Amino acid sequence: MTAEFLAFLVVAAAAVSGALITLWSKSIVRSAFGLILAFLGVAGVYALLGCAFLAITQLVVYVGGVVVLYLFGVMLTPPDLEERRASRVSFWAALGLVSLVLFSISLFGTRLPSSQGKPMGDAAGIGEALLTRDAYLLPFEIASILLLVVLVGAVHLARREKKKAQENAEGEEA
Amino acid sequence: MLGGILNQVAGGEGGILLSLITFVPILGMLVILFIPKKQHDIIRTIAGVATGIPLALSILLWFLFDPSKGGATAEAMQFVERHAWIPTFHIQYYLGVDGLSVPLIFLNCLLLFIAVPASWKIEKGVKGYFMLLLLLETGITGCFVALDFFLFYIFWELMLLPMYFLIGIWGGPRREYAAIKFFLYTLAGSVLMLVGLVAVYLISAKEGNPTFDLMALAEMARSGKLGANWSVLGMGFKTWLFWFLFVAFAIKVPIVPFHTWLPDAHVEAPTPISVILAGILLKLGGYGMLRINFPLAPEAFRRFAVVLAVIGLVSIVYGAFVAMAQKDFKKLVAYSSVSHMGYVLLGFGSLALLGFAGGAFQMFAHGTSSAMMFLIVGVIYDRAHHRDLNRFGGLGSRMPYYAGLASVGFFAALGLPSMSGFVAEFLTLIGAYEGDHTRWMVLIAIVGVVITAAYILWTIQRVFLGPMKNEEYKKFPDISLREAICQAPLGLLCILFGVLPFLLLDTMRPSLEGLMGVLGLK
Amino acid sequence: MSQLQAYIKDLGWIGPELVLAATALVVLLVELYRRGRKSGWSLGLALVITLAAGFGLSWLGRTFSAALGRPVDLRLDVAVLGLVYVLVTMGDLWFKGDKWDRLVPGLVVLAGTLLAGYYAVGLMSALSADPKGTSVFGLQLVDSYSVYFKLLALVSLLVVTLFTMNYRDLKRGFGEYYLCLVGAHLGIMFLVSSNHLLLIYLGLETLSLSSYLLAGFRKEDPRSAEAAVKYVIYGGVASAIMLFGFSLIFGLGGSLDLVEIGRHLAGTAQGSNRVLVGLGMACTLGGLSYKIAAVPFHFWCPDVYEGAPTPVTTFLAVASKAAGFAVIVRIVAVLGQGPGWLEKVTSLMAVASALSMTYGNLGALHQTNVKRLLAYSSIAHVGYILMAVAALFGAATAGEGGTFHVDPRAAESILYYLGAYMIMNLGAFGAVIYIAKSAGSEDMDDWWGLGWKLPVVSGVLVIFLLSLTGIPPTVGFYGKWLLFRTAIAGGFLWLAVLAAVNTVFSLFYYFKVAKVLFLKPAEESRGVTVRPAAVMAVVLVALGLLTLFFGVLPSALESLAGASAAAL
Amino acid sequence: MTVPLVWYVFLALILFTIGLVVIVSRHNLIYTLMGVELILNGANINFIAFARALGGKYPIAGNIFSIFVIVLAAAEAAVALAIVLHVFGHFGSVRPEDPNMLRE
Repeated sequence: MTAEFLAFLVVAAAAVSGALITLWSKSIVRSAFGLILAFLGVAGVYALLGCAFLAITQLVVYVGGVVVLYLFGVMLTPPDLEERRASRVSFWAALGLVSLVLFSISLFGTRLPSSQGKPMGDAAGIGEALLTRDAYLLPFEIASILLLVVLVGAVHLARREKKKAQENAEGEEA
Repeated sequence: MLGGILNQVAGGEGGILLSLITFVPILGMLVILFIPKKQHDIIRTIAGVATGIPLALSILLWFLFDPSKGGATAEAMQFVERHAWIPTFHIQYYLGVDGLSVPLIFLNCLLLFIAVPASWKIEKGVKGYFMLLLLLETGITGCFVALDFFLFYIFWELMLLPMYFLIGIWGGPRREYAAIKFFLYTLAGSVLMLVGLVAVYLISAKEGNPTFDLMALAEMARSGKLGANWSVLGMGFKTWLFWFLFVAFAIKVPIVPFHTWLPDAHVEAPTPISVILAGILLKLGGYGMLRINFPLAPEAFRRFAVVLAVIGLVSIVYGAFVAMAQKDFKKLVAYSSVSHMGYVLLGFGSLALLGFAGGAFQMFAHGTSSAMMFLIVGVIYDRAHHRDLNRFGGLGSRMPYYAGLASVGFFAALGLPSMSGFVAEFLTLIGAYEGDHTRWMVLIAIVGVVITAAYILWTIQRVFLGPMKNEEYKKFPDISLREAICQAPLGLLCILFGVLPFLLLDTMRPSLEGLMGVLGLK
Repeated sequence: MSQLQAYIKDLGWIGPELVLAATALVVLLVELYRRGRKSGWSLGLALVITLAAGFGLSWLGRTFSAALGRPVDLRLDVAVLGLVYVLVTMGDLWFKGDKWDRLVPGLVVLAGTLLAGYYAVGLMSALSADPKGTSVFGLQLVDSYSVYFKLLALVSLLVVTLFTMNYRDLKRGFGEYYLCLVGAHLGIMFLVSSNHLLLIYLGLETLSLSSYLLAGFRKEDPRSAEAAVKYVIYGGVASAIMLFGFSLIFGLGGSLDLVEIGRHLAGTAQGSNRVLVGLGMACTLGGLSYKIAAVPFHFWCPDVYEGAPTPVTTFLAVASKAAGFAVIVRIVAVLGQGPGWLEKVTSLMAVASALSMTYGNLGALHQTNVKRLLAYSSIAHVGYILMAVAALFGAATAGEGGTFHVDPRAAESILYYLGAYMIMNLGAFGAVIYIAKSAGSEDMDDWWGLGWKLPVVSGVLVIFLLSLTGIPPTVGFYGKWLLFRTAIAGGFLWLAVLAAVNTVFSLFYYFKVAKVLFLKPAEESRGVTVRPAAVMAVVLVALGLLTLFFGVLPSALESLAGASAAAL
Repeated sequence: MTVPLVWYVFLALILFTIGLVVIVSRHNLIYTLMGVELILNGANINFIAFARALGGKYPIAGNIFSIFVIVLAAAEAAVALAIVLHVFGHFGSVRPEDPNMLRE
């Protein structure tokens, strides 16, 4: 057992146990922290595969952004107290486990390409690919439009309607 | 000069007489579309013109038509118009007529023309009503002139919508139910026809000649090229095709057990629509069998002719018995239609020329007599506002002209000698007697004749004879000039073709003989 | 230098997309200017940027015609149209007031759409010589297949914009609304022309995210909020599942390019990794089926269609669904070409087809909310179209190398039906907007006798319903005819028969609407208080005439669909 | 000796399964979104692992695909949370069965 394999086991265990915490935990806050653990584990997997840039992106965007977003959402909504559904979770988890076992039997019988690839791209290579015509310039541009639309639309949804509130108040006064 | 124009429009290559007959009503519809909806009289007048022109043209068509050419094959078709329409599927705009369709086109134009004055009293949604009526005429005429299966199907479906609304909006109290029932039954039949349509096309494509040309398809069917070696679920393709198409048309005829939409539709429809429904729409079923169903599957037709005859027989007797039990005047007439249309099927099932002639004659004769009967019911309904036979009586003395005209219609339906109904039933029964497998059926059919006579005479007695049951009815005015004008031509035709049946038979016989050839009979 | 030239040339091929993107930006700018009304410098900024957009457009026209080479020279046309575009935008900057707030962004979008449509038509005619077209940026396929769908999307955008301008229930946030709408259509246009997993994912997400926002756009209405949340939750799950499928297909197919993936996967049906490949295919097709609301991925559909603002529903039912089909057909064509996979993929589609049409029709039977009824009807129509997708390979016979090829006639029937579906559904939803506004309700029970009060719109609605049922002479009939033919020729007779039975059923609920409108006299109807703008009726009548026109002379649309299908 | 590809795919499959189980078993909109993120992470592991195995131009492609997935996931989460909070304002709940104005 090499050091790399050991490292893989550690990060994979982190990812899986984080996911399981998300699944089983009774409090939604704890689930969110489980999710952080899972994301950290996945970031570790990226690092193990030689994708340092991706691992850092994962840390920054997911852990820094998405999960914080969730935590905000959790804080803004009252605690969901109905957690008497443990039996249902167990049922689905059992079903998931069975299908996972079935799939993994065939998975380990599958002949996949060996994983002795070349070193993965570094930040410079990725940046160059993103901005080159024959590589990924177009997706980059599409994504920028997408983000613009999402930004404006989400602001519209999230913005408080001052006018409406005023109108309502006036209506009540009258 | 007139002759020159006539030749230009009608004759030979490039004539557009059939297109004119078919599409002038739609032009009328478009004109009405732009008339303000309050201008009732203008709208009615335009409708009259738009149905009058096709009537005049259809009379012209009958005169110009040359019966001696025979029928049912591509060569025998007259006034042919043929253009490519949807080239991907070899769909053509292909029109033509033979001796079978010409009288029915005339009948159709006549009934639609009569429907306009008969609808004069309608005050609700006049604009919509006449637009739908004109659309309906185009649909029906189109079915009679189309020689391309796809085109036929389009016209066939075109009739559905106007009929749905005409019954559903202008009908009686249960009109919604009746309208949707009519629509669903007919659409179910259409869908069967559609499946048959696709199948026929694919099969013809497999044979190397993809086409919807009914004449060419019939030719292929006759020479055994139309799916001879195909079987689906253990049954030959041709058998499937035959039954799919048969059910599609049988629903329209209608025959037992697909007849249940008919009484509902008739009872709820306004009078002019009942007239069209009974007078011409039902004939489309019979016509479709002769033009499409039998020629595309002649072997299956010959094999199952006896089944057809039995179904016809059941319709005759069942319809007559049920008619006898009716108290509602209109329902009685409706069931009498089921009974009378049974003769058509019995005639076809006999596989004899005379039987075919009888069936075809019956289509025309019933078209005039049943239309007249519905007009008769309409007259009395307008006055009494009910149709309960047991509450009438003695009207004959108060409304003598009405009684006179009515008895013409009734006697034609009854099959009194010297009336067209008699000729039709007589021919049918002789034909049935000629056919080996249908000989015994004549006995039962005669029972039907007797019951028919019974319920019609009983009806005459209940309505016109005896004491007046309701004092108010004494104030009823006699039939008005408008109503008389509607009924008189039909009555005249009943008598004319009863006394001089050869006028009609001469037009039809060569075509029927041609059809026998197509069907492989003698 | 040569890189730059190539870049500019590629830009020419995606002209319609660029115009739409420019339109989105202009709408945003105009909106920003209008929000801060009084400031002079922002007017100046808006003018400068709009002018720049106009010059950019005419420059685009030049590159565009350069890219196309001989067949069309659009330089002058595009310059003129660009000028009109600029004038519209600038002219509208001067008008003030609530009415103009509603109108202005719509007009800008209309102008942009027309311009983009002009580009797309030019592309279409340029591609008539070579339908396979070209690949730009190494990622996008500009072939006649994708341009056909782009045209559909642009027509939809045009009509939906017109509907929105007449949709009074939308009270504010027009700029944001149109930005999302244009963004969604932009997503569609990238989606339909992608031949690459990343582009498919990006296009789909652009479409989806904009759609989620659009569905919830009426903030004051809880039903709209509910629609949005259902849409985003189901949509998020579906796209994640699809992505997982992509990841497997990428790994086992050894490429991100669809054509190469198809080549790699063709021989794997017997290999040891067939289970994983199968899982990848199932996840991919399942996730995509969500977009077209095929059973069993339809749960969101009725709720979202009912709750979303009606113009948005129209968009979801028409353009969004067509885009979903565009990519599903492309992917099925790729995944199904392997000998062992063909039966699996097509039978999956056949089952989805049978379930969708039956479920949709049964669900529609007892609906009284017309939008909800149309939602179920659209599920049924998905079933009809999937029937042809199942028969996409026709009576498949293996070509060289044992792989199968798409039957162009089958693809043509799908494209034709999607065009037909678009025309009749745009019309139907538009008529619903019109009548619902007049009646003050989307519930059929409040519509009794209204047909007599609104004869024109109700009349054309009947035409659309006829077409949806599939009764001639309408475009829907001919479309259905093509689908039936495809199914029967492809060996799915049972599906065709099931579809025929379903057609009869569908008549019942479609005509429930017609019945409600006309079978009671006008006196018994609720009064008509509001009458939507006449332009709405004009649009509807035009769509009605199109429905009839393509019903009587289907060859016009058919040849276009056929030419486009040839690229597949 | 490095870790065989199959182990990465197995890990991805596990995350995918857990994500699905979270979605179907926890009836809470935020949980559903978390499940979605788990699936996306599983997909990303696949992309990277396969890309490394395939070699050639794919390492870069896999990286870029994953970056886009992360970016879009963040955008989607933002939109979804905006909508969920918006719904919470209307219905006072984050369970998916609670907003039920739209009829069955």
